[in-house]
Amino acid sequence: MNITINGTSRIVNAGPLTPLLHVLREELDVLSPKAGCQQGGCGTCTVLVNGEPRRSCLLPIAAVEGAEVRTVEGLASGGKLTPVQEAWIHHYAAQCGFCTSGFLMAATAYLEKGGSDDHAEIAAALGGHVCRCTGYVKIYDAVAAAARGESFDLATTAAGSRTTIRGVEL
Amino acid sequence: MTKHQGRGIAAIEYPTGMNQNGDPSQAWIKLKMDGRVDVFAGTVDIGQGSKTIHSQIVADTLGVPMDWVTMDTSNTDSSAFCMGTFASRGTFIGGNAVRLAAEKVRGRILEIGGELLEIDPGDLEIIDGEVVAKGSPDKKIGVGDIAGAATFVKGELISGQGTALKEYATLDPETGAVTIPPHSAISYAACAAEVEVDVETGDVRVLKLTQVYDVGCAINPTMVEGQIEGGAIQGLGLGLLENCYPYYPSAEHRGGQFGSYLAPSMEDLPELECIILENPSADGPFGAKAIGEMANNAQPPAIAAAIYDAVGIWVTELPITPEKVLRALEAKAAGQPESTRDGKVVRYDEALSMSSFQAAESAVRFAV
Amino acid sequence: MEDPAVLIPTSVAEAIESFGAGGDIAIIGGGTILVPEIRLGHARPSRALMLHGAGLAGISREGTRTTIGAMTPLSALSSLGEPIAAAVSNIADLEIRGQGTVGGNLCAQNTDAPRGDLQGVLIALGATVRSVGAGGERSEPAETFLPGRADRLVLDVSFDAPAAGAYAYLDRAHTHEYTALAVTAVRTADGTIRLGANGAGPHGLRLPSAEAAAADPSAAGVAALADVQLFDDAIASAWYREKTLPVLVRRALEQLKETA
Amino acid sequence: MKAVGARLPRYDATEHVTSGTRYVDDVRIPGTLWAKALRSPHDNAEILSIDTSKAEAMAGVHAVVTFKDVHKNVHGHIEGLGIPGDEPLLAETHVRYKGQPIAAVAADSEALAQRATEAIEVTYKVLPALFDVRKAFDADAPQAHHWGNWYPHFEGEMDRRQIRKGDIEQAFADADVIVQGTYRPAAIEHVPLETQVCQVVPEAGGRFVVYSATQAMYFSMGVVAAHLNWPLNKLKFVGGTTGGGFGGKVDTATETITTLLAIKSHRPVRWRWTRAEEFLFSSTRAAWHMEIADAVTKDGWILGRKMLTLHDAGAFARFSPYGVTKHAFHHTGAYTIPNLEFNGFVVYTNRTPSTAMRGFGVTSVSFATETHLERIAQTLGMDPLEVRMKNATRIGDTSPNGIPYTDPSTVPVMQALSGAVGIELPAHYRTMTSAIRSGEDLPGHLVAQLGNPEDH
Repeated sequence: MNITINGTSRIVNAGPLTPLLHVLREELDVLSPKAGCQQGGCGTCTVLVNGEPRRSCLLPIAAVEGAEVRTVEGLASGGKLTPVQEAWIHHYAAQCGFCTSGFLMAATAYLEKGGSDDHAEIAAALGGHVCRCTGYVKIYDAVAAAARGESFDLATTAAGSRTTIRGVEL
Repeated sequence: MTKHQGRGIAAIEYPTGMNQNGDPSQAWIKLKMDGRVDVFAGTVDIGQGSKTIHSQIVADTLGVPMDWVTMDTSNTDSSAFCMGTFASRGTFIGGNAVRLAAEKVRGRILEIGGELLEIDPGDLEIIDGEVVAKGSPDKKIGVGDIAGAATFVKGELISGQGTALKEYATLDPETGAVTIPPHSAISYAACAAEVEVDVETGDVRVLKLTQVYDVGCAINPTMVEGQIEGGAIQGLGLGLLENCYPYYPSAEHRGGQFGSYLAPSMEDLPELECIILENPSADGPFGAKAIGEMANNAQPPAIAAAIYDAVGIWVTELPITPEKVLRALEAKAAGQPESTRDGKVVRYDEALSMSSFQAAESAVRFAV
Repeated sequence: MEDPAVLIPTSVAEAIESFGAGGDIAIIGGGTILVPEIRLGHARPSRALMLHGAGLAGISREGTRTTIGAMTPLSALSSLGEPIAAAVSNIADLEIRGQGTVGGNLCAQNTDAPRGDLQGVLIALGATVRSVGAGGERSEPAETFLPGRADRLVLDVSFDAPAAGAYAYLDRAHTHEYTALAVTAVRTADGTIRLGANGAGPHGLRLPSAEAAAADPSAAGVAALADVQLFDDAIASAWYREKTLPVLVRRALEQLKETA
Repeated sequence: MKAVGARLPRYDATEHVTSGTRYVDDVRIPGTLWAKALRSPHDNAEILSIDTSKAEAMAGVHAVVTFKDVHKNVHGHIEGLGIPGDEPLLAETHVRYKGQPIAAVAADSEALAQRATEAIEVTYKVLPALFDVRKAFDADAPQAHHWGNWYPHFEGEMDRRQIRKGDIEQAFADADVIVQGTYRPAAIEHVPLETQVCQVVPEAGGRFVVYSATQAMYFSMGVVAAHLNWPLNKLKFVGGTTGGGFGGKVDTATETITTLLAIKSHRPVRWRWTRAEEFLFSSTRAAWHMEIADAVTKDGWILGRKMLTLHDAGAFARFSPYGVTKHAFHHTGAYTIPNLEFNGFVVYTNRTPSTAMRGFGVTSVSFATETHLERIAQTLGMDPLEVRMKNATRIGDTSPNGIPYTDPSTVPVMQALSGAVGIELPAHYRTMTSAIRSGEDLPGHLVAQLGNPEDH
């Protein structure tokens, strides 16, 4: 069986029912999708299959034979990050980072389809992904900024839009 | 109208470091021969950012650019002891360990710099990677040159170690009294929650959380925000959603998947507003104190109070599920009073067990 | 290891032949339910029938009749108007809707929470389910199909366009949970009101008592309690379902009226 | 100062967005086996027999371990802090919660390891289970734990954590009103996106490298070494990269058993819990039962507090005694209360053991005391903000354990919050500071408990 991973055709030996996630991680050493739940519930394993975001833990490999699969490993080219990757850094949208790969692929699909910076639209596209660290605030900020086509200074991070800092006297 | 809005407030405090102390963190630092800084510590960055924050502390303690600092926390062979990443101890205790190690390295840099410049080390400072005479900025030598001289001329590895440890606070088992503070610092916070309650379904939405946190010093304000925002949503989960035992105390019907264990998701994230106050701690690194754990403590009581404000019911078992809201609304509609009064005792909820609680060693029993 | 023998038919006829009389065979539609179950060893069928190449996907219209192939992804249903569009948009998330199928949703079994959100919707629509299995091909109303669904291979579902549809459901704040309870109300082309519920029994149920009282939405809500078999699970208790079923029936009927 | 105060990105931000970050499950060692545990199907049962022979005989199974393979099967993770161990690494005579590990297997594949655990034959005598902390003290309660139904080894062999401060009976006698309430937060899951996981690799020289997602490398290394009776230099922990912890990865839940399997099989072994195992069998935040009775004056001063806390530890103590002590130390919240009587019990039930989680010991008491304060204000017909400002901790006020506060900021924090949400505070509270109490802020009942912050 053949599938194309980030532009390279790969031969797969796993049985037809094997989830794509297992093929990627255990057979092809493509490690960006994570086995967060293997129930379809968390989104850490999301990859793009023919441009569409899919939970790789739910997809039997036989059903995607011949498909074009994209993962985080295929986002940056020649050391140049994509805007959504830069947005993630500048907006501090990753803390522990375990959910990041899945979010990045879902956000990539959203933006490639012309997604806007609208809060509700972002939620509709990415809302099945779970992050336990960030409270999602900075994930929204990152996706929205990338949707607006902003450019990002990677030497610093963005100030929270609703935060003020001040000294205090006792 | 089936939807009612309300606002509630809560104020909290939270200690930094392990209760009763006695929890060391250690670090050691060495300079490469060009002055670049290698920091070895055992503190695990669980996502909250301690490794970045420790690097910031080292850079400013030494007076070198941030990108000179490399931190290795990868294993127990190269790193020094750290009790662990818990008890909100990373920034304060782990941070003090790297600060103390950096201070030793700084002292040695200044001593060797003083020898090379023939100036008393007390009259020198380190600015942006250079040892400079105070008041005579043209008299200077690079930290890299000092490290090179130490390595190749003096035959010395410039290094330093630091241990942050507060003495264990022994307590009196009868009274709980201690004679020294049983923590490293205390942080303070408050939260206002605005909610909307659907009285037909009992569903509660948090519309906005306004929060104030005194963190002593925001060493990395973005990371402080990250803790506050992430904590806010975990607090919302605690207050309204999450339960390992939906029929507690029964262990039946546990949710074993994301569709049946209700963790907060992106949908309907409330509006958040945050004020960070800097009331420096006496001995934290740059005045910092804890933020991590306390960030999910203030929302549940603020939400409970907001629900009371909206619809006049107290739900005091968390999470405040739609079912509990409906049951409380039914009780209220049936005329059940919020509290009963007996003499000067005002009783909410059921009668307390504690008054009938017999503390005898032999037969401890109490009636509910 | 005894992995299941995998059958990958390339036509409808081949799929029907492979399924035969059913038995110890897992049907893999989108895979969203069974692939993880098999992977984790929770399900150990001796055979698995993968339908992705069987040609069972697609939506066709003939006059007012819409037919949806069993392998049609849920995401394709959002163009079918209410009540299906509202119900579909509440199933899982965008990614899983692109993969999960109508047939799989119709055949889903409750786990620690209700599954199969379309069951009640299709009942309300008066949909016909065409399936094969022991005894051969059969077409029957969704509500009579559902109890025996574990032994059938669904080919398609079809229904006449309703005059109006409405969908009311419990939506817990801030989560992506399974839907604890949902009610679909449909006004058919001839003006009949039909009601279906999810999360109110072992599978989607029709609410005949509520339908009889539909002229008064509040009364219909109370009447619906006679039609259901409520239960406790991880996300709602029978008590809570009993309290909110009348609300959802009423809300669905009121919503239906607004779309007069 | 340039770095401190700057909004610098994470050191590993680029790695995170390019999949350069290597989590434990991303470590690839050729020949690695998969581990699975046989877990108890019962809430409370006596183990009559364990027969691993069929599993051991299966092709592709390389090791099966039970309690017999552990040098020190019961090791308390915080024995060093005077909290003795009560939990076997692998069950020996009893299982005390559904999901408790009894045996573990290392095999060529995850599916085979699962099948092998199913081939282990265990016979049980099922015992009645205890789930309700309020019934734990009844004479006819099921026995949840071999020490009884509550932890008996606090300092001085006390069976509870106590706080005694001031003259509690006088405070209740002096009170205008006594307000009582009960508060019960639930057990919740940590829900890290990375489930419990580790890989253990034997090295040629006899050392074992443990790739661990622990929040505390040295701590976990100490736990493994204690179970094995090994010196620390036989182990190397590689960690520092964790896919979310929130307290649950202080447990050292996988490292020791996986090391035992690696020792026995002479092969690298990986153990990654499924999400269902994480939800159901990894430790939780504890559920709590808290009762408060506060002696208050009609103008809103809190004279005294009696509190009873029943901490639902689950089947074993783990860090619970520590958590209840922390809870006791903070049971007055952000306020000063001069007269206290606190009793806190670590109660055993036959549910998954609880452990540390964000806010350990205090999250519960923050909910209880803040909600209770609202009710005090409601009872008195006062603005809850006024009750808060009045009783707010000030410099020189003393904590429940008698330590003067040196830099409390409840007052400015509340002032900032009021400003942010548009609440106009009365002038006295608008200009209040955290300074040592005087004048109308120092009523008679607070004079005696004032301490000197200069002492600390």
